[in-house]
Amino acid sequence: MKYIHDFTVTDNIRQNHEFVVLTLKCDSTIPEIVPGQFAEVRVDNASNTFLRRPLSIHDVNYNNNSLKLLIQEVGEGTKKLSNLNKGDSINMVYPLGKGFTKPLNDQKSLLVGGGCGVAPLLFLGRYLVKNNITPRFLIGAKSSKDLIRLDEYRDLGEVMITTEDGSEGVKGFIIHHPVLKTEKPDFNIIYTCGPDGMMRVLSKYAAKHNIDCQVSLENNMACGFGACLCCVTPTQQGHKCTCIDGPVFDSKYLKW
Amino acid sequence: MKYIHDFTVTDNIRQNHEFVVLTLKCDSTIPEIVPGQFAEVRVDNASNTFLRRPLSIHDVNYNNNSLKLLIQEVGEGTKKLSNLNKGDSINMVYPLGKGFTKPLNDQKSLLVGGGCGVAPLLFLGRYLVKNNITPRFLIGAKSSKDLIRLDEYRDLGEVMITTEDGSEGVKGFIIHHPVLKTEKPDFNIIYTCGPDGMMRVLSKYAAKHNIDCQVSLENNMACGFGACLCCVTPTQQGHKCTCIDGPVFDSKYLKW
Amino acid sequence: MVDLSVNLGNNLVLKNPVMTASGTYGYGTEYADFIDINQLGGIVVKGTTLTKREGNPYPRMAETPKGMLNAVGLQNVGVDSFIETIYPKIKDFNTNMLVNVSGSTVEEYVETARKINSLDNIPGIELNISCPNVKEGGMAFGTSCPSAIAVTKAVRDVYKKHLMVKLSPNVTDITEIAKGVEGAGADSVSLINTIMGMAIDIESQNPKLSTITGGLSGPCIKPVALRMVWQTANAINIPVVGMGGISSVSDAIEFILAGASAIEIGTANFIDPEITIKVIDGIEAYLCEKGCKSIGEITGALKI
Amino acid sequence: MVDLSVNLGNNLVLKNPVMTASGTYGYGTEYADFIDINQLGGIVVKGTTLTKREGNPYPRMAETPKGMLNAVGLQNVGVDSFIETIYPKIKDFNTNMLVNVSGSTVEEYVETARKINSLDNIPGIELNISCPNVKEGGMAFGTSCPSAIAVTKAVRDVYKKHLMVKLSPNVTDITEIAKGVEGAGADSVSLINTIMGMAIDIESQNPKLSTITGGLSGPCIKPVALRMVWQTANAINIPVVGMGGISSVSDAIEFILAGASAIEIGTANFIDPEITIKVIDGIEAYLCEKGCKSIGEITGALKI
Ligand SMILES: Cc1cc2nc3c(=O)[nH]c(=O)nc-3n(C[C@H](O)[C@H](O)[C@H](O)COP(=O)(O)OP(=O)(O)OC[C@H]3O[C@@H](n4cnc5c(N)ncnc54)[C@H](O)[C@@H]3O)c2cc1C
Ligand SMILES: Cc1cc2nc3c(=O)[nH]c(=O)nc-3n(C[C@H](O)[C@H](O)[C@H](O)COP(=O)(O)OP(=O)(O)OC[C@H]3O[C@@H](n4cnc5c(N)ncnc54)[C@H](O)[C@@H]3O)c2cc1C
Ligand SMILES: Cc1cc2nc3c(=O)[nH]c(=O)nc-3n(C[C@H](O)[C@H](O)[C@H](O)COP(=O)(O)O)c2cc1C
Ligand SMILES: Cc1cc2nc3c(=O)[nH]c(=O)nc-3n(C[C@H](O)[C@H](O)[C@H](O)COP(=O)(O)O)c2cc1C
Ligand code: FES
Ligand code: FES
Repeated sequence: MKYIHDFTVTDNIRQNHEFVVLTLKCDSTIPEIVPGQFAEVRVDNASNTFLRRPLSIHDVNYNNNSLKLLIQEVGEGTKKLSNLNKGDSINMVYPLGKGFTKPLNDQKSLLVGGGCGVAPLLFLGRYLVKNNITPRFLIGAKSSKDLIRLDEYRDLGEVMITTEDGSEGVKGFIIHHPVLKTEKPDFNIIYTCGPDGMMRVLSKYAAKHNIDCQVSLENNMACGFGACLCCVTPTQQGHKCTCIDGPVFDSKYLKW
Repeated sequence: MKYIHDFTVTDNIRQNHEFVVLTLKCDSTIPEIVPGQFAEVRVDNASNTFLRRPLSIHDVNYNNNSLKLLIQEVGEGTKKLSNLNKGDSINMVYPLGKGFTKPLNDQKSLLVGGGCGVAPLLFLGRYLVKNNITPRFLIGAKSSKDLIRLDEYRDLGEVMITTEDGSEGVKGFIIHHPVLKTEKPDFNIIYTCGPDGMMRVLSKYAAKHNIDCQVSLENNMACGFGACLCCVTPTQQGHKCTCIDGPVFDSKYLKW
Repeated sequence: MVDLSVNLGNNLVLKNPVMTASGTYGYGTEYADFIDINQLGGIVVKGTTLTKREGNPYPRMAETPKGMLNAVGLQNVGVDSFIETIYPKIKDFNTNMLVNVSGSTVEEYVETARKINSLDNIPGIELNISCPNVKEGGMAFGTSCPSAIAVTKAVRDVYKKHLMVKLSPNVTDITEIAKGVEGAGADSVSLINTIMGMAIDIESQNPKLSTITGGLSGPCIKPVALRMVWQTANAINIPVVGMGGISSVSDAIEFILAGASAIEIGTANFIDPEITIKVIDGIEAYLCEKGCKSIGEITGALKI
Repeated sequence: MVDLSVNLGNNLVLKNPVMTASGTYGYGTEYADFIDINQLGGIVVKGTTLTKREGNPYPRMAETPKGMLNAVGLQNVGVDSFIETIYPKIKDFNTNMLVNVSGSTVEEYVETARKINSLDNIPGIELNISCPNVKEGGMAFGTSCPSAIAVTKAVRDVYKKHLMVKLSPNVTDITEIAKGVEGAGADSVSLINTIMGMAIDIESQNPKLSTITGGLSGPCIKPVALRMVWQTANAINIPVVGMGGISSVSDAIEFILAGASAIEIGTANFIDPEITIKVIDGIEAYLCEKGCKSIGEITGALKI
């Protein structure tokens, strides 16, 4: 069941020059949300946006009907949202899409994120912990200043890092990290969200080592709930909507 | 000379359910402004406005480069503007148009306003006082709750009132006020701004008694400075732009 | 109580004038979590073709000032699958389910229409001769009068229920096409389909759509759509269904005043999935306020 | 330093590709308080006709989503008054002053063009065969290929300087008209003029414009304009001047990538009277960033 709810901003914490975390509280009861699902957020008081903006659920607290969004400022929509203040109202259609699926009990997971793609991985991490699976994170960034909320992730499990300039962790891209260089991976499922290029590389890696890989796509969307067919991605079964058949797909299913 | 200046809101005082007075301060030196001139105000952070909004200069303080706007909330543009807070920024193209012209020294004036049309009359009143002419005001409204800032006007001269429901002053429309009922008017120039109907009645009255009447029109505008020819009014000399040939016209000149 | 019902002729009666536009409302079910879709005057489902279509490659949409471009390109399961798998799920909705029919040859249109003619609970089709997003046709039929007439006539021969023809705005004179399809036997016309547009990403210097050009929809096209509806309503004698950018009660009433017997809401559903219900309620409130007893009193009531 | 200059042919050389659109820039002087108008590539002055015109009655404009409708109707002093009273004031501006020429008969166009041909400091005219706001003609010339050709040919015979023909978007196929006027001797084409639209005040139930319909301009029409510029640039061999909704640097670059040799800015000037200068500076910055030495390197450089 999808809902249209008004939320109130209870907190807006700036992470760095381009990221904020919004905490939002709902008067209604928030429904159960699966990690990887997203919301279509209305952007109010903006001169140059028209459609809603898709944003992953970053964290959920069912006890007080609140959730968090991790927002990267890229254009007018995300800039407006990241400048909301405590007390401001925000309207969301949610929860949308198919989220990550739970690993088998004996599977070892690696959660790989880059850019705003780290957003759904926190919620996913919590979910894995709740299911007695310890997540390991591999996070890639341009530079150390782009790494945010590491403590939150570390609370859940090991955090490995690559930076393009080598200012923290391993220098290079995610694929250069030693954890992906071993003969035989010591995990058997990858969850990933981030730049297309990164996810394609991981999906090839997973195919080569014959392990599972769930990727979360960020295709442009108009509706977010399957009504417009704008957000398709080519799959083994033809065009599928990223918004309802995804955003999380088994990488083997995609025609990459 | 016209300018494009950024102003900062230093005060926003709500007058009643539909009127506010904004005080704006400019970092640059504000140019000399004639009463009746207006500004084209940019509306920021609005989803449904496109053009600037024309608003009269309500009051000016050259000493601290500040001025006031009296805004009636009618649509999205004026609603946005009237919800600006202290510290917010506002961009104006100003001063625009031809204002009221000074009466001859021996002329006695009557300043007649209704609705947001009272806005330019305060600044005009001050200007007359400075020129040693005591203004008298006749202000019309639906009801007493629509009468605003009367003290400001009373500081400058006598204030007469009509209300449609009789809740203050004379019951009826402006034209029903005794001051306009005498055989021979005890003033020889009318300055008026307000609803079209009101101004047409006054203009007829002035013609009948052979006195001067300056009316300030509120035609829809796209540019405000003579570039688009959208704001015309028919005059004895054909179509004239309200924004540069007006907004203040001698009523005899108009084809009403 | 105000009578909101509209009779579009040939057994198509809407409980109110608010329908949803093809390609923006899936098969209706996509909105069932948000509103009671049975309250709608009608739902025009996805563009349907004789055989399954994968549609155009991604990217298929771009945001524009107060609007969007799309280049979906009629992705759909094909009419047989529609009849087998989708029709059973939607046939018992208590609203008019119309099928938007597309094709690249007259024969395709005819064959698809013939198959749909057999479905008891589909009271009409919207003949899409105006899709700008497929190479082989669609819009080509809607931008030339002779071909618009030809395809309408051919479909009319096999399709006995309500035949609504959806017109393209990408023409010099829409009334000419409207008169043509009226003469060819259409029961009503609907307009406008999207206006052909384009957008470029200046960083990559690529078009934003895989197909370079696409169809513009949303509030930005409303003034153009309203003008065409007004022109068309004054030119023909069959009902006009108006659409193009409707996203508020006031927009809907503008179209009705201009002469639309009913309206369709498209893109606005993406931003407010409840908009249709708000518009239905708002039209009723407007009629009450104006002291009207039925919607017909304001249809084409523009004072000129 | 980047070379921003553009040669549109027949002695019309712009110092940069940014001009202003007719009817939105008065005679240039209206903007002189805000910017140094000599920095512009060109200024196209108000639509000018053989005899004085009062234009349409008020109301002449209505705001629409990200745009506006206008129905000015070519109010102007007439070509003789223009020559006598206005030309002397504008002839020494250090930019290209083009006159937008309108008419309701071929003879009127020809006569007006002939008179302007004699003005030394007017390097060209923009032949407006696309004004939707006058009953007697204008747009009628621009929506039929034979009449577009006829008026262009007739004017070409008497007008020896740069002849730019301004095309109407209210057509099924703009490239057909573009090819026609190219063949008839135009030196360049400019597009688009406004799209015919309409708006209604639902309270009074009156049209918002005295003329019922009017011309739509502003960002809302940009996707349509861009598409038409791209189509036209690919169809003809004379330069294309693009316009329609340009209100940012990025908009301007989209048009240039689509194939416009130069651009005109219209409605956006009302909201930001300094926009032209910002666009000129922004184009230069973009070229620097992309490592281009001249504007020509990105003209029509869309990657498809
Ligand atoms: C399922 C999903 C989950 C997402 N989760 C997050 C998240 O948790 N945090 C976060 O910061 N970002 C997330 N994104 C990306 C985010 O939606 C875009 O950054 C945002 O829409 C850009 O809007 P804008 O107005 O700031 O930028 P603009 O560039 O002005 O946007 C213009 C248009 O392009 C679309 N668009 C631009 N970039 C993207 C993109 N990467 N993905 C989809 N549409 C795009 C916009 O929606 C809009 O229609 C997610 C995207 C998807 C599809
Ligand atoms: C010279 C001049 C001086 C004015 N001075 C004042 C003033 O001091 N205080 C004040 O409250 N109002 C004043 N007005 C009226 C004010 O401009 C309008 O109320 C305002 O533009 C409405 O905008 P909106 O977005 O709130 O309403 P909308 O109804 O949403 O506006 C839609 C469109 O109509 C135009 N419009 C609507 N009403 C008017 C109107 N009455 N006059 C001109 N354009 C209109 C808007 O500019 C806009 O383009 C003045 C108008 C003019 C022409
Ligand atoms: C994503 C999308 C897909 C569409 N698909 C179709 C279609 O399959 N058949 C059709 O006739 N019109 C289609 N249209 C056009 C709409 O039905 C409608 O005519 C147009 O969008 C204008 O209305 P609007 O501005 O309210 O959206 C589509 C529009 C959009 C935005
Ligand atoms: C108020 C107004 C008046 C116009 N007058 C003319 C005119 O006289 N002649 C002409 O060719 N185009 C005229 N136009 C059209 C513009 O020159 C331009 O083609 C159109 O507005 C699209 O560009 P824009 O969206 O940048 O404004 C006018 C446009 C507006 C808004
Ligand atoms: S965004 Fe509309 S179907 Fe996916
Ligand atoms: S508003 Fe543009 S000329 Fe007056």
